[in-house]
Amino acid sequence: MENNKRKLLTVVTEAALEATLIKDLDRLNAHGYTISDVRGKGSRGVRHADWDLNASIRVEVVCDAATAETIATHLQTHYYDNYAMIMFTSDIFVVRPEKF
Amino acid sequence: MENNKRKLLTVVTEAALEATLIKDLDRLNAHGYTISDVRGKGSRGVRHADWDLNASIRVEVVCDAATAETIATHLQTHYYDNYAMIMFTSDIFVVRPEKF
Amino acid sequence: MENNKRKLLTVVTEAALEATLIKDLDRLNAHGYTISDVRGKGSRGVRHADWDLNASIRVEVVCDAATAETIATHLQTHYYDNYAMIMFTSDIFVVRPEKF
Amino acid sequence: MIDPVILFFVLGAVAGLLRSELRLPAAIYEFVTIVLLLAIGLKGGVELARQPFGALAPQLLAVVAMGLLLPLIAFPVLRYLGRLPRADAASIAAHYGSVSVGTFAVAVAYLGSRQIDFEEYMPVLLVALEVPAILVGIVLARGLSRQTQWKSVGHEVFLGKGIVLLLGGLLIGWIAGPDGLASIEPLFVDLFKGFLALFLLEMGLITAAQVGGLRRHGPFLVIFGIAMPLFSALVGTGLGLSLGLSVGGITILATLAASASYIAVPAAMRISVPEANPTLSLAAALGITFPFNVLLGIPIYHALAVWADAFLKG
Amino acid sequence: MIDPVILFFVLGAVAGLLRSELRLPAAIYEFVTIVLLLAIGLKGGVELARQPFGALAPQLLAVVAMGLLLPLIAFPVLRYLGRLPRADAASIAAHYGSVSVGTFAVAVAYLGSRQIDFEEYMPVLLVALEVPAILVGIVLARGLSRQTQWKSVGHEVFLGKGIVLLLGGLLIGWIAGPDGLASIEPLFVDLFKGFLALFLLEMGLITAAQVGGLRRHGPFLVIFGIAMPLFSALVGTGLGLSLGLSVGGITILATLAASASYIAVPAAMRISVPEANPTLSLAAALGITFPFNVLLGIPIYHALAVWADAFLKG
Amino acid sequence: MIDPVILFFVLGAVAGLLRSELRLPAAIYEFVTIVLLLAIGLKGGVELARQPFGALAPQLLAVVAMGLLLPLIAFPVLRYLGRLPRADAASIAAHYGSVSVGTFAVAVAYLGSRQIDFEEYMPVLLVALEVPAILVGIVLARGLSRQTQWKSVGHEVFLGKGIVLLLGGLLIGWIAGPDGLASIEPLFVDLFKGFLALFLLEMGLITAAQVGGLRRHGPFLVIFGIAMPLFSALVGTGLGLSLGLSVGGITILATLAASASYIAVPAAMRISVPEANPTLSLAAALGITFPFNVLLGIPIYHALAVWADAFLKG
Ligand SMILES: Nc1ncnc2c1ncn2[C@@H]1O[C@H](COP(=O)(O)O)[C@@H](O)[C@H]1O
Ligand SMILES: Nc1ncnc2c1ncn2[C@@H]1O[C@H](COP(=O)(O)O)[C@@H](O)[C@H]1O
Ligand SMILES: Nc1ncnc2c1ncn2[C@@H]1O[C@H](COP(=O)(O)O)[C@@H](O)[C@H]1O
Ligand code: NA
Ligand code: NA
Ligand code: NA
Repeated sequence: MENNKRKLLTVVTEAALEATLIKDLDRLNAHGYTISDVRGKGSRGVRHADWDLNASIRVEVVCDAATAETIATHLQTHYYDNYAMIMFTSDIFVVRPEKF
Repeated sequence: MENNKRKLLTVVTEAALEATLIKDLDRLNAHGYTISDVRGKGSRGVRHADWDLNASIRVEVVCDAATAETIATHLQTHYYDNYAMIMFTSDIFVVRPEKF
Repeated sequence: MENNKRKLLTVVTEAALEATLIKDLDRLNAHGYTISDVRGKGSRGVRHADWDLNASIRVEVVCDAATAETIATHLQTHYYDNYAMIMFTSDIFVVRPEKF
Repeated sequence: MIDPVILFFVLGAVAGLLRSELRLPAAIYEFVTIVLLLAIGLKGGVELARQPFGALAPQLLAVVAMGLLLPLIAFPVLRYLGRLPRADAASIAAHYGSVSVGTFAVAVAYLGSRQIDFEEYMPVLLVALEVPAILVGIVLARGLSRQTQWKSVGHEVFLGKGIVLLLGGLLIGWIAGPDGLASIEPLFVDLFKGFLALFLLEMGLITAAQVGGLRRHGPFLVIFGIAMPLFSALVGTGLGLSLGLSVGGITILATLAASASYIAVPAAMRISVPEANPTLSLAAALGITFPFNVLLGIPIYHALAVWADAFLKG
Repeated sequence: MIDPVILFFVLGAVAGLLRSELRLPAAIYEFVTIVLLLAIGLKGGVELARQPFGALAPQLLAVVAMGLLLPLIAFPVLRYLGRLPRADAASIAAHYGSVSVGTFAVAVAYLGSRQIDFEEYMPVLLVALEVPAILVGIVLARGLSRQTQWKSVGHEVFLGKGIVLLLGGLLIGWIAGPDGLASIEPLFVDLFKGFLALFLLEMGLITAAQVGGLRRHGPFLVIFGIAMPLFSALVGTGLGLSLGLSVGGITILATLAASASYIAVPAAMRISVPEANPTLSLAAALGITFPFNVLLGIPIYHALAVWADAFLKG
Repeated sequence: MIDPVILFFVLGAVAGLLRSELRLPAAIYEFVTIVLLLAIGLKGGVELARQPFGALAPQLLAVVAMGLLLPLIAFPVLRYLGRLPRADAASIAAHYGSVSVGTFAVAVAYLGSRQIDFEEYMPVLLVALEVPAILVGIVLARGLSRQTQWKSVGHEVFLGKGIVLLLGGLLIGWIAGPDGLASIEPLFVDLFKGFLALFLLEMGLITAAQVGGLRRHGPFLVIFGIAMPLFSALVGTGLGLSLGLSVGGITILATLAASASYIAVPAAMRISVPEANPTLSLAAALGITFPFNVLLGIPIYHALAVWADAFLKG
């Protein structure tokens, strides 16, 4: 059962980054991603999605630990300083591990 | 504290399946579910929700390990071949475990 | 690597509580939160978001174990009896732990 | 001749009962509601501009008194005849003491298509009737307890979407006057009945979804949901007569009295009296009273107004 | 003179191909669709009220027969000429046997701006044509297997948004009649072409997104997506002639035959024949046939109708 | 006489400051924006069809030059007087060099309700003014660095929603001409001011939300947010005079110069100059300059145009 263990990488950030992140994920070998619209608050203040620039997204990627590490490092280096962004990983068990 | 351990089963799939899945979940003894609208990309290509057939949902079910197993197996058997779908479980700790 | 372990507290409840919960979270020292619109079913019946009073939200808070405990207890005491609400925590690993 | 907007309500209700997948997106329902609320306010405001505001004071006071009275009558009925828990009885009483903007709009359309005039300041009375019953409901549930956070209740009640748009529309109409509004009439006047049709389509769908709640909570709610508006309409008719309103005005006031809130009050009760079960009040207000008023009540209240007016004059 | 609504389609397609970020929110696309469906139904219903319903029976039967026939012709072509898997051939055949409401609306706008009359009960034929091909498609994919859950298929098909709104509109128009509808005309008549323009803008964007699917699935689909509507239009023209329709009516019937569904059928196939690849049918129906019909097909079918009508009479 | 659309802005701002729960759904705000952008484009396009396009070339060049010049003037003021970091100064300069479509629409409504004509090709100048300042802003922030991904900047800038809809509308209006557009006028002409009212209601709410940003970033932004548009309006007036525009045209050009972008530029800066703090530029552009222009600026610019025109002729 251990070979179906993967990482779920979750990123909450500005909607303005969506297109850029999608390109990054493709390049960094994520096999897929899931995006949803969210709102929230963090160190950069309230982002209540009342209009475009104030909207946030949650991006989730299921992948192995190494890919999660690569992506997290890339995002941290490129976007953490200038964008509202948080990131975390958790352990999950996938069905059909060959997909991820 | 161990008796409040449960599983969170997460399914990302086509919005067209929503009504069908709800019926399945009721039958398979899920005590509840939470659904949200998402978009994404996977092995079956980009699903960017610009219209009905291209929309995706995330279905989450909190339940015990056995129920999660049953549901996952059922979905895998019935829908994995013909629908865009991924599925994974994670460990969670619930408040008021008697509900799940 | 252990010092970047945190808790993700997830609450699914009625949209009518959003403003109240945000005030509670601020007071209980959550450094941030993320909210998304969801629909679902539980012990209090189907909530399919077709109109305001029937809408649900998912609130997620990344924080340390003690804060998660405090928030969970507060919500359980104040809202569990009278509102549709479920709550659970899971273990996550955060990037930039000093933020949470 | 049946008004087509009523047929849209029936279409929605039938589609809902047959479990069709038809659904108006939440954003569109909200859009339609916003335009209707603004349109009602604007129209009332234009009329207000034509007459001294002070002349309205007695009407306003009388109507607020009615808004305080009706929930006080409903409460003991619900509590002792219906054997409902205190919080539920208080909450339902508040719903029936307040008003439904959708029902008001249907009454306006009903009179409009029969070319029956009414006092155009009616939207002001609509606004005045929204709030008092909420306060009565909270006091009935809690007593005059210190615990109630009146400040946040006030915020919730007076700054809710409905009041802000109605009042805002009234003020804009009042300031801009009929000429000023000409340029925005295509949206707020010409489209009014089309938007009302879409609104009622969705209301039909929502109403159909309340049937489950009704089935669980028994026949008392069904009877209450029809008897209470009939009684309130009598009160409204009497008040309209004694205020010297026209037949149209009496009809509207009776409809306002008879209607039960399903926007402002449920939201306020959910926060202020959370132990009240919202399924009960919505099943009654939306599942019974709204369709009853829209399909049968308004013609009845109109007939009543005609009769009362003739009786008084004869 | 090119109709501006067509230019909105072109704008959407070009913006989509250039990967512009332009997008109509999903709720707005739904809103526009709902208004168009209701408007088409209402207009048809008003006309139905003017004539005995029974007189329509032969037309209805003939048109349903056409809806059963067309997928039966398309299926072997797709299966043997196109070498497509059985499920895919059946699903695509169902798409082409059914109809596209958007294409119908463009044809109505086309005739309208040329002041060409047509039998106003055409929306009834539109409704009648939506369903039969779906049933044929399921049987072609599955055989008359017991496993097919016909009850839930029926629910899906007859209670889908499209049918409910078209039929609902027809009934409301029929009951309310032209005078009754006057008050909602600003929304459902005056705004019809503006909403059609927005609808086609989004259709252009969606069409552009299908190009990827087409590139992957080769030239056969492109040829089929043009040849099949041309053939179906011939069938529709022939049927229109033999039913004695006017030139406008023949044009509409040919357009209905030629159009391929992209709302009702894809949704039904996804549930009933899930092993069919939806990318294939949508690439053909949306990527090829919809733009072909809208840009070239309708003028061709109109010319054909003029010619056929003259030929017959001459 | 105050235009009612301005009152909607005030209503939104007051509701926002009082923390009312009023909110236009995001999809509706987008819908309203799309219709306004298309409507402005269509109207300009129809007028373009009436005159040789070449005749516009000098105006276009002059206006692009102004779009390059204004941010170059604003930058040193922000950098040295305001002591802002380089990226912030560059970003804010870009906002003020570009234009606000909402402000343009209010100016059009202002002149319209006073029956003052203006050169109808103004929407072309609007489009021409959107982009240059963005490029200047990026260069000011980065220098002419190789690192800047000009290709993706260009994509972002030229294929953003605003430009595509304005240009698309222009082209459709130009091709279809006034007769062709008659059928879609109920949506794009008759509803224009109603939609503008809803748009300004939401703008009021958004503006109110910027007040926090202002409080944090001090009085310099407030002064800049009023002084800069006044200065730019002088430049725009001068340019309008020297191009021989009518009083209405000068008013519009001054308004364009004075307006600060809050759609296209913020989006482009967020991607191209991410280290610039968007709170600063939005607090200034939305929190100060937009309300200033809408409430006071436009009448001032109009008075200025009248005076300048009289002065020149006298
Ligand atoms: N402690 C937290 N828990 C949950 N979500 C958070 C937390 N902190 C930040 N977020 C989310 O991440 C976004 C960006 O965070 P920040 O960069 O800290 O402003 C916020 O708008 C929230 O949606
Ligand atoms: N590796 C992944 N990480 C996150 N989400 C994924 C991943 N793969 C697929 N998905 C989601 O699951 C949906 C169906 O996946 P698929 O069946 O692989 O096309 C996609 O549209 C995504 O929303
Ligand atoms: N077992 C469950 N799994 C996932 N979500 C649930 C579950 N039970 C309840 N929920 C969600 O929590 C909301 C409130 O639950 P309840 O208070 O049980 O009615 C529901 O409307 C669902 O969205
Ligand atoms: Na009442
Ligand atoms: Na067809
Ligand atoms: Na400017």
